[in-house]
Amino acid sequence: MRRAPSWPRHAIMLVVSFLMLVPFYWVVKTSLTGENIYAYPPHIVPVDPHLFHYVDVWYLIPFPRYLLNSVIVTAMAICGNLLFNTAAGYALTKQFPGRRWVVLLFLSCMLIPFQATIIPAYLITSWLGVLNSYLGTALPLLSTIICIFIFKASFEAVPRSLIDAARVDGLSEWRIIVRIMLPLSKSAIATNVILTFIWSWNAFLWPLIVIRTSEMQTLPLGLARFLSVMEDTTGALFAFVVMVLVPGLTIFLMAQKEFIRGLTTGATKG
Amino acid sequence: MTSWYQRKRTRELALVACFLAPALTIFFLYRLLPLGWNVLLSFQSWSPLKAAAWIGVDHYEEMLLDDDVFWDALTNTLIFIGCSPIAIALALAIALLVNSDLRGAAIYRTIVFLSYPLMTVAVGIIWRWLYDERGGFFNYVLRSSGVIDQPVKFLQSFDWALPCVIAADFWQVLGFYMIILLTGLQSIPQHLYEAARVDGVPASARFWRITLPLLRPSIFLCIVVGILNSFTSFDLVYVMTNGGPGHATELLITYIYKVGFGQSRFDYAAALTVVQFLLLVVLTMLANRLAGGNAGSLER
Amino acid sequence: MNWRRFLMHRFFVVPAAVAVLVAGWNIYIAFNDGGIIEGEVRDRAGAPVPGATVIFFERNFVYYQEKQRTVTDAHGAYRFDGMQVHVGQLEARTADGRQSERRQLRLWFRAQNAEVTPLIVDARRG
Amino acid sequence: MQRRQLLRSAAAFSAATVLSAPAIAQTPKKISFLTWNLVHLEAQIKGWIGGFTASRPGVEVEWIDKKGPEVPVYYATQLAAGTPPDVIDIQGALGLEYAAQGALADLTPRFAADAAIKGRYDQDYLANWVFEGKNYMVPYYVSKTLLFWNKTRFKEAGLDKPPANFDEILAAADKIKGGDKTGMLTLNFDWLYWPLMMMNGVDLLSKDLKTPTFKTAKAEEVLTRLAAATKSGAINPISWTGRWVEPNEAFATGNVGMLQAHAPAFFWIKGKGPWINGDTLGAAQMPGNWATPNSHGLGISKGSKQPDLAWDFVKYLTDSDVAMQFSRVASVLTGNKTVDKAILAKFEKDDPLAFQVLKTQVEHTDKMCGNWRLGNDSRVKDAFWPEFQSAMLGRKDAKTALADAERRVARELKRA
Repeated sequence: MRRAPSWPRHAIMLVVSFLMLVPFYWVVKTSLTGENIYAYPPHIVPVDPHLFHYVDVWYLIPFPRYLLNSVIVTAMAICGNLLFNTAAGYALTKQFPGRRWVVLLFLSCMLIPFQATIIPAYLITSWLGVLNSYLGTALPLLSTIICIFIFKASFEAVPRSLIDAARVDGLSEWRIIVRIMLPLSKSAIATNVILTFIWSWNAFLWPLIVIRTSEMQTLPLGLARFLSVMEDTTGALFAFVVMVLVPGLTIFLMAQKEFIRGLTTGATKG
Repeated sequence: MTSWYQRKRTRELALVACFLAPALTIFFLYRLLPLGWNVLLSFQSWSPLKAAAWIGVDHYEEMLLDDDVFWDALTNTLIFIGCSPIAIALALAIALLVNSDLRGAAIYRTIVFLSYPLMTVAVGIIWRWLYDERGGFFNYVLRSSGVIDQPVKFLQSFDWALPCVIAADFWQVLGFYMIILLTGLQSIPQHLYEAARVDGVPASARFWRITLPLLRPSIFLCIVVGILNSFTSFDLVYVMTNGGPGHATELLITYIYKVGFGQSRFDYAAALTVVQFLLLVVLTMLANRLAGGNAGSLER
Repeated sequence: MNWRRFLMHRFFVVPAAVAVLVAGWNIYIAFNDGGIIEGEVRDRAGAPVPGATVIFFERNFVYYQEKQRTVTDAHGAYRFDGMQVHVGQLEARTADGRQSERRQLRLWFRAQNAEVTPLIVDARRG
Repeated sequence: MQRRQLLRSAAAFSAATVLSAPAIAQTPKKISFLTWNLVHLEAQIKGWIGGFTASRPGVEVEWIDKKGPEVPVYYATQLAAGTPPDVIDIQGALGLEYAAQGALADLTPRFAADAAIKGRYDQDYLANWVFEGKNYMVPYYVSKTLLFWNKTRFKEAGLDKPPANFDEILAAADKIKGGDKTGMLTLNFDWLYWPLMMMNGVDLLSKDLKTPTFKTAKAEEVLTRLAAATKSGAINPISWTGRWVEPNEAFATGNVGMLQAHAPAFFWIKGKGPWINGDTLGAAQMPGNWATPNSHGLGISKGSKQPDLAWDFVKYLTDSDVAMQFSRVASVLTGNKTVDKAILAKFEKDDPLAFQVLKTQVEHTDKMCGNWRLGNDSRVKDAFWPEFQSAMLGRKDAKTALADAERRVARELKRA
């Protein structure tokens, strides 16, 4: 059967890619020229572009310090996620009374909007005594429900025979997970790492509340410096947006292959 | 015999409990307790400095009878969630295109996913400029191509504002939906298609009878993310229109934020939170029934 | 996973490349951050202008504020040092009222040594 | 199982809040200072704090800065946790709301004990933060609305002086409009548009702040004329839909005849509009000299552990030499009479146009409007503004808009 002509698909995909890339192009262009984005007519080609807005961002806010804080908080969130989600995912593959209730509990927890729970969450964090600290910032991000279900499905995809054989050899539960389960669900791990990275790297409201001193602030909190009432910082603002985006993008581009396979075993094999 | 079985059973239960414990504590501390706090508070009148006084269902009464902004916010949130199937359909179309043996499919996939790691506040700033009446990109393209002569007031008009905010949200979340659906597509065994093709089943029938049913779990995951999106896009609405013009783009979540922190009425905001939570639970159950009754693959 | 495959794996190559770049850049900075800004003042004909005052303006939110002043030597050259800035403006003024246009100065990092192209002083009132 | 768990968790939680001792160990002499979006003055603020702690051994001042919209979120959370910042910099009527909630300490006894301090400030600006007869805040930096008029646009339309009454405003705006040009623009947040109503004798509430008094025939006529002017393009619709960036940007392009805004808008626009100088831009009072204040005040939280030290810090920040440095670097008026006189003299010499603008901020301070001393100002504002906006954008006619607004404002006042 003749293969369907590929040019219409290419055409559609080019239009879609154009629509997706226009805002990006504008961000990068404005970060290079810093012109008044409300002037009419907007210039399609950048007018005398220069990279000095990126230098401004480096000095307007203590960028290295904020970057370090963001990296530490995100690293803690990722480790917490991997640990807690694998354990919870593995537990859900077991049959136990009340298992349906636990799953419903997880599903309903997903539906509680974080913006509406800031005050109790702050009270709890101050009661735990981890205010204004990396742990306090990372605590609510230590586990995400979608990732628990992704791990659960990828553990269920592992053939029973392998697990029984390992149990016969006398491996303990924890060693079974590490030796057999995890190597086979490498893609679920990649998925979890990327999603957690994006969600904790871009977290804005929770760090705003829990962090008091400016040395402990994470990158997104630096945004306020570029929305100042006094001066025109359009160029620096968009340079800042690009600099916050780049780490998330590189992580995704590097782990893209595993990321796709992760969702494969996760969402459908169940 | 039974004691050995009992001992094995209790050991296994103990193991399950300690494996579930860390994740459950996080959710208990940061999701359930706050929800409990909100439910308790929604029946009281309290402000950070006044003692709490029990007032029963006054807040809910005020909300349902007196507060017309609540009804605006409720309808806007329902429209917002109601539109997510359109985004899912769009993402499915793109996933189908990218999934086929098209050269360079990986590049298209990366481009479409590019927008997801962007900060939502940044997306709000960019799209507020794109829709700008004077120097905005859409107006520039429309005016220079002669489609219109007067610039269109996208974010300032009462009927255009919400669709524009929804479109901006689509732009960011489309990539994530596409990735979920794409992986669902890639795991459908190929031999099903070969068999159907051999029997001369037309492409459209193959789609309706093979692809869609087997994609149901991924679609359910997208619907759940779509429901979650109604409050994760708080930053987007807050930066783009702050609920304006009037209350045309007021979502429940932005109204809760305004009532709670703008007007310092935490008790009324707690009542709104409880109502929103119940709405989302009902919608998820509906989506669950729609996607085959067993919450797709999530809860097998 | 033998060592060679690990070294070639992108999860190692990309971070290593970034680390090398950052280290190289910092070494370059270490050698070039004396904060020296020097240049010359010339008249329209290109001859050096000794004794002209050169003013360095520092950015202060909405406009530029004068930060430091120096005078050019016999060869019309001037030199600021210890300048902990990454952005500013330079302007030369002569005793008899001639003035140069205000040159925008943009550096790649704070206190980078900069060689500024000559400031042309002519009769035009700034 | 889930319901039982919910109740158990709620009970456990209320116990937790009761014994939630603040986790931040309070060293004996430490106060915290929360500012509203002054992050760009970091070096200067750290310098002033250094000056304060140097002369007072064993004292520490922790500085926290948040962007405008995030200050209420941060302050409310700290209040709920029982650890409010000691000294806070709050904008306009929000200070009165915190006073009404009992979050701020009453400063009247401190003024009584130290009459010279009260004498420092401009009494009309100070009176903005009097709630139920008690002083709650002192001015930190002050401003009120004025009328910027684009002299080039006025000359083109054959006019040479700013309008003297409401009719002249609409007439001038009508002459200037055309093509890309519009006649008038106004900011709309925090009641800044209210002088347009006040000059027609329309006030929101009665003197005792109990009953709405804006549903009159005159108000209906004013709203209808404003709506018609917006429809015809005499009034730029951004006045009713923009917030801070959009209206200022539009005026900075140079093709808007008039802008009603407060002094900080001038410095923002000056950076964006190269056309602005003494001959192209004029600054004048609105007709009838009416103006809505939009000032920042310093208050002390009632929950502060060191109220006297906090008061000492407030006095230090608003005395002449620190206030002088602050007004010079941020080009603002501080409400401190001696400092404002000196800064005006400096501007008169250095920047005559800025002097013109800032001079209006200290004239006719007795004709302030739009500053009702309401405990629930933001709720009254959220009740009135959407109706007014609908009338301006032509979604409702003036009569129904005013009727709906009166119903909702009356309900908010009843509920206070």
